[in-house]
Amino acid sequence: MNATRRDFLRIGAAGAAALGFDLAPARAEARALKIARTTETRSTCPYCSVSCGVIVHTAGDKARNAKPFVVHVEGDPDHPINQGSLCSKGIALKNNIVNDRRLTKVLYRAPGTDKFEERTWDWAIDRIAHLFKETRDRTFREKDSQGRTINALTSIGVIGGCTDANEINYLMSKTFRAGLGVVPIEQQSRI
Amino acid sequence: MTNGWNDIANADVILAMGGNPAENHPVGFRWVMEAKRNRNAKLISVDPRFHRTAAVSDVYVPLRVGSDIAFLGGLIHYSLSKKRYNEEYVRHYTNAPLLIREGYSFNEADGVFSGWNAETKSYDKSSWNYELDGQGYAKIDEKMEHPRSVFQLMKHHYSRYTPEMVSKICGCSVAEFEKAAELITSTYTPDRAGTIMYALGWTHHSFSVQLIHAAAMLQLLLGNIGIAGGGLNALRGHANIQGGTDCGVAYHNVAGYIAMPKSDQTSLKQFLTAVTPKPLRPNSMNFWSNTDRFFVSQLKAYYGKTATAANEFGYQWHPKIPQAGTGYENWSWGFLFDAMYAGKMEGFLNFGMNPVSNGPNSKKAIAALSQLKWMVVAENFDQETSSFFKPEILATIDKKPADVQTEVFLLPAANFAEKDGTFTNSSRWIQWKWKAVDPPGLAKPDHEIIARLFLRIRELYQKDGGKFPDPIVNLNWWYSNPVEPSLDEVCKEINGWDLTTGNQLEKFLDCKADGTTLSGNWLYIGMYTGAGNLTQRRVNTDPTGLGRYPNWSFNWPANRRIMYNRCSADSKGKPWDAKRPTIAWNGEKWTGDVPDYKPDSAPEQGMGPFIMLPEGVARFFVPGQFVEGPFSEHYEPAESAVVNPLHPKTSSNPLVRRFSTPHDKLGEAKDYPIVCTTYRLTEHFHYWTKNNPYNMEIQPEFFIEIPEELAKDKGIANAQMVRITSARGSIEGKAMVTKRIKPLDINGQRVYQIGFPIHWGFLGRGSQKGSLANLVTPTILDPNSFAPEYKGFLVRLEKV
Amino acid sequence: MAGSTLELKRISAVSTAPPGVRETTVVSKYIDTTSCIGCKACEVACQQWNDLPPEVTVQFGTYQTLPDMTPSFWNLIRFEETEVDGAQAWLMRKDQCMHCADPGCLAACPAPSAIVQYVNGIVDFNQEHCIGCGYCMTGCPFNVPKLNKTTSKVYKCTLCVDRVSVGLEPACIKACPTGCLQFGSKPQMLHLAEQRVARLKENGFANAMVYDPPGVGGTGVVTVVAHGDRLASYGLPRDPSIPLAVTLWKKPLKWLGNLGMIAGVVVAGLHYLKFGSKPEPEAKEPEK
Amino acid sequence: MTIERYSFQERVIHWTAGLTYIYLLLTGLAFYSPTMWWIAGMLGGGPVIRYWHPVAGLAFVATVLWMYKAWRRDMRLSDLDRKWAKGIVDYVSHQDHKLPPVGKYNGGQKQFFWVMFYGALALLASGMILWWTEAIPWSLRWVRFAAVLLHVAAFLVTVAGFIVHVYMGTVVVKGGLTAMTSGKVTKEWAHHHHPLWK
Repeated sequence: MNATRRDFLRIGAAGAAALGFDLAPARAEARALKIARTTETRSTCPYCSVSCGVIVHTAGDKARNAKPFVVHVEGDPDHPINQGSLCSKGIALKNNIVNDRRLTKVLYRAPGTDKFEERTWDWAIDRIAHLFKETRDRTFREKDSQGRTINALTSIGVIGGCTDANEINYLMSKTFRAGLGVVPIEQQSRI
Repeated sequence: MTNGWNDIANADVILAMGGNPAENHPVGFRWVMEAKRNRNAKLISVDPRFHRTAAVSDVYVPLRVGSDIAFLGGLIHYSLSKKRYNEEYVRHYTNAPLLIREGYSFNEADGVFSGWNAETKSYDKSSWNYELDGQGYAKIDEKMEHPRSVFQLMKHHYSRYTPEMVSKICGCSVAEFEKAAELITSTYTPDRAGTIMYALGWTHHSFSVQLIHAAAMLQLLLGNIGIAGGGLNALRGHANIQGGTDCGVAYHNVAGYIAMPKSDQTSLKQFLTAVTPKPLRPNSMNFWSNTDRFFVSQLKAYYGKTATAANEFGYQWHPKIPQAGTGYENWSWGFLFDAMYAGKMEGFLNFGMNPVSNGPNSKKAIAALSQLKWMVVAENFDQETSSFFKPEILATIDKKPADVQTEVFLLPAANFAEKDGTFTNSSRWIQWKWKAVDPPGLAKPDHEIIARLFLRIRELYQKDGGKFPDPIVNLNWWYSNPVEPSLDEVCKEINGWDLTTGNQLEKFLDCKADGTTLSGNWLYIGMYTGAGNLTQRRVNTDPTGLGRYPNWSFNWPANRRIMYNRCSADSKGKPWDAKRPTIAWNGEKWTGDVPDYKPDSAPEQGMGPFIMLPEGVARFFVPGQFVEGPFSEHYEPAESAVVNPLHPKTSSNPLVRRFSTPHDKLGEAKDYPIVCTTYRLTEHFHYWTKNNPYNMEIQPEFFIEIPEELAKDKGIANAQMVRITSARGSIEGKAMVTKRIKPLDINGQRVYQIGFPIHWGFLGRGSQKGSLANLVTPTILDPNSFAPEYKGFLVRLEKV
Repeated sequence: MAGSTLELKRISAVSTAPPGVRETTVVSKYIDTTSCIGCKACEVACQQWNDLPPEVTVQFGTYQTLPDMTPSFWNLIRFEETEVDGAQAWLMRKDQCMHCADPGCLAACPAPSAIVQYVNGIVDFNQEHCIGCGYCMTGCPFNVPKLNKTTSKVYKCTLCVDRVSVGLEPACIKACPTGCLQFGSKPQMLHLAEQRVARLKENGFANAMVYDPPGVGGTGVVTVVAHGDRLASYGLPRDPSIPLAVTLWKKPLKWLGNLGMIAGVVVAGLHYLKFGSKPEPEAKEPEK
Repeated sequence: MTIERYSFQERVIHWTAGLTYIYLLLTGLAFYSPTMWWIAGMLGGGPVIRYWHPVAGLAFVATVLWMYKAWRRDMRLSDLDRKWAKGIVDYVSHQDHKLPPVGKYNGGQKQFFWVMFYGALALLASGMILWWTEAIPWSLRWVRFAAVLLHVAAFLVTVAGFIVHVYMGTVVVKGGLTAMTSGKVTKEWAHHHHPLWK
């Protein structure tokens, strides 16, 4: 017993040297850089009007068989305003793109019901077009009370665009105002 | 912004008022910190709350919500009475020396300007104008000594805004005011530059336009407009709110800030005559004299080949705002929802907006939506407006889904990263972004939704006919892929081209009034020229070291980085500050930034530096454009805890626009004694990020900030549930008892202020609980801009 | 940069010499609390870069996200509302691993290789070798490491060793809007800090100071504070060092114990050799 | 002729205590000093021994508590024990006849009992704190520090007792080991070592 204990200690004392340590795994295995081979796309943060440059990193090298998905979003260091930095919203932009709450289906709520039902794009566009035309044809104001031509549609309102591209804002006013005659067109800047 | 984000780094004094840039524009705020770090610039924060901006400010002054004009008026008075203004600047670049008609006055006791009709509650503004000479030019007294010179009138008008009066109205101490005033007005010397950063803290008032007018007056007195490190900088909210405004997404104007045609402008000629100003000084460039070129080119963009001189380029196809009484119908946001509430609207298309949450008076908005026959919402996430028919939301107006017959279409839309196109930021940079990924599932980009819908409607009109199909069938839909127009092509069209040569337009005056050019928005001419799509430029060199980045994207107007930059040089054309030149006259032409001026007009010619104004000079006195007066005057918010100490008879803005539905009740101080304001947090963006896990993590729940003293009075502990009630409704949330809002002494009366952030509601991640800020805010509108008064309304507070 | 065996300067619970022979630039973060606006971009940048799951949080009467860091929340801005000389103040400081030159966590760690320090100064946890004992939580003078109960591993800021090792700046630093966070070599950061403190003093902050506590050999985070006389308001210990208990245990107690145990056995052996077993009573005849 | 010195239950408890203590000792040594870390490898690796060490600790303390319940009366130190303790040099040098006669347990055994009892309590208290370090708020971090020191100190004290105990029980006093395995001792043994044991 005595011998055993002594052996025990001897092994212990010699342990570090005898058994040694495999130092290779002692490296804190720095995770491989997750954006090492991602595709970088320059974009602009959609939140406030500072318009920080952001880089959207997507998986895949644009090969046809790879469906890009967003791996990471961070600031564009070349951008003169943010120079790589972002705020707590901008740096969380991946949340905005990849989010289980994103709408992915066309939804329709029938009058008097309390929930949405799924529909197809074709059905929805067709239905909205008919409703639009029906409302427009019935309520269009070709003349004002004094008989002057106004060609105005005030029974349909159009709002939006504060986070849409200029081109889309322009198309909105072109289509709805110049084309369809809508007067009540408003956006966020008013409020 | 007159200047830009990077330019703030050139400032010596930064006044952050009516905004909390550190909170809401943290990355833009980096340039404030750069100025502080590199130039030892001083940041002054004036706000009811000691907020994130105040936390890093050099001077903080508390004030009562809605007393900003009094504070600014005090600064104007301070500047004038202590002769701390740039006299040469004021004489040459403003209307200070111009003479005003006899008959103009301000009734100090009643708080109204001349021309007030107490019965109709309206102004006859004829006296608010210049005294004209025989040629139709405003008379001038270069010495600015004439009692009817704008300078003298202004001096007199603001003589009431003494530091003591400021203290009485705002609640700050005289010492606090004077400390700030000393620093702010220190920029009147040519070697110092001061900027003002403001945002919704100024625009969300029933006197918002006059508030910004007062700030502009101050900056003009100090010679801070047009110079590097100066300016009056609206920080703006959304990514493309600037672009949306530029592109005409507002009922009252079309793209490029050209007024909407009105019903009495029955011909194109009549319209152009009405909207084109005449010069008011002989040396005025009056750039708006080119309105005909801009508007005709826009009509050509809309109607293409079918727009000809013979049919007034389709002018009659374009809608006009109908007349209503002596004015015109108002279809701005508040009126639009009021009309909807009254059942005057049937259909509603909504691209990425959430009026139930972000408009004022949510209950009224919900009630209004339930009057609709149909509504279309294109969105990234389901939200309070698209789901307004859900029982928990309708419960706020005591209705049930069965009561509401609105058909709702909720269309899945692509987000920013899933489409390309340009955003215009508050520096007015038009920047292209590239599509990174496909939208999820069946989501489509808005332009495809708009195009498909339009093409289907057009098809129906072509097939079945219908009411006035002309503009629909004639709309210039030239895009290579009609169902999903390439945004590059649209970008080209907005810039426009010469129809005879096919070349892209290079500069403003390339567009013509004879129908030979096409341009969707004259303001954006130059962004897509023969050199290509300049919004995609990514050259980030800064040759001057002043943060101009002239070859980064495209800066409207004309790639000009600082607006009104003629004022950056003295009357001889020499920069006020040689270290921070913006433009300078080299004997032949103006060099430096793109001049906001005729490029070869020598200083001796004395052309007015404000080329967009018919006077050619900036306006202290606004000759009739604003409805409640030519000078800004302090009025109380529509719901105010105190009576205006200046003129109790006219306490609040006499021309404020309000409505009369049961949802539009206003409260009185005896029932609702606490002043309340709403604001935003840096951790969230509006009502979108409540869908984001990380943003919800760092700011999870709705809360109400309550001063310690008030919490003590009411026995409220930190993080306890409390309820706030206004005349419109009530909401509950956790109390955040804080030292950062202090009770104020207003004219001898103790006033408590509380506030809460927006950002939560009914739908989203985590605990939403229906804590929708706008359930309590009123639909009170500024009479010029029709912006709602979200800030400075009355509530009462109780423990739950 | 960091990441290779040849750059290991210290390894927890290994008594042999570490193999780091390379000499690379010692890196450091710089935090200027006087230009921090508490925007929390660094908090989210950290979460998002490291793909950490969001914590379930509640509003507890402050702007601060959580009372403290957690195993999946490594970067926390601390907010303190206070008054300094009668003036309102709202102090904010980004809190995270300080990457001490003399790390208490590493000293206290009993698991070989679970905590390493690279020659560039980064102190990193290697969860593969972590046994979840929590000694690092006791050893750290800044209350940084946090134990995940499910995985039984301790986590903290890695100074983005994956980014730094390929030449990128840490995620938090890059995100910082105001530039109150900077990254570079330690001398560069100290220089910045000294300049900033000089500016602050010029602006009337007599107690402005650089926080780089010598008690832990200096930190890989150089902090500038305006009110050096009230470090507690920033959540900073005045004079941090490796806790005495850890030092006592790891140095004298360990060797005393080792010696004692060896001595005990040796003495027993010597005793046996000298005295042998106790004499036993003579065996009696079994009783009838 | 043999008599029962330890019942079956007592033997089970003793050996449970002994084995758990040995496990605790081995794993503890691994935590205690890097030079002993190889034990961790032999016993399943760091995370495994980190998991079982406190569990074994609870088992050990449970047995100690049982022993306390069962033996505390026998272990009460008396004047006799104090007198005995004064003759410890004689005991060590095997001149037992110079010592006053002892009962079922001599003063040394009793003191070992109390060392292990209080040691176990200290190890339990400090061990619980170390087990749940994160539950000790930062403001009370001195408790963590105290626990570290207490655990190490109590470990060292008990280990000293343990070495003596094992040495005495197996080598020095012949029959001690069998007493704890079979539970029986001869009358002579009992009379010789514990004359006053009734």
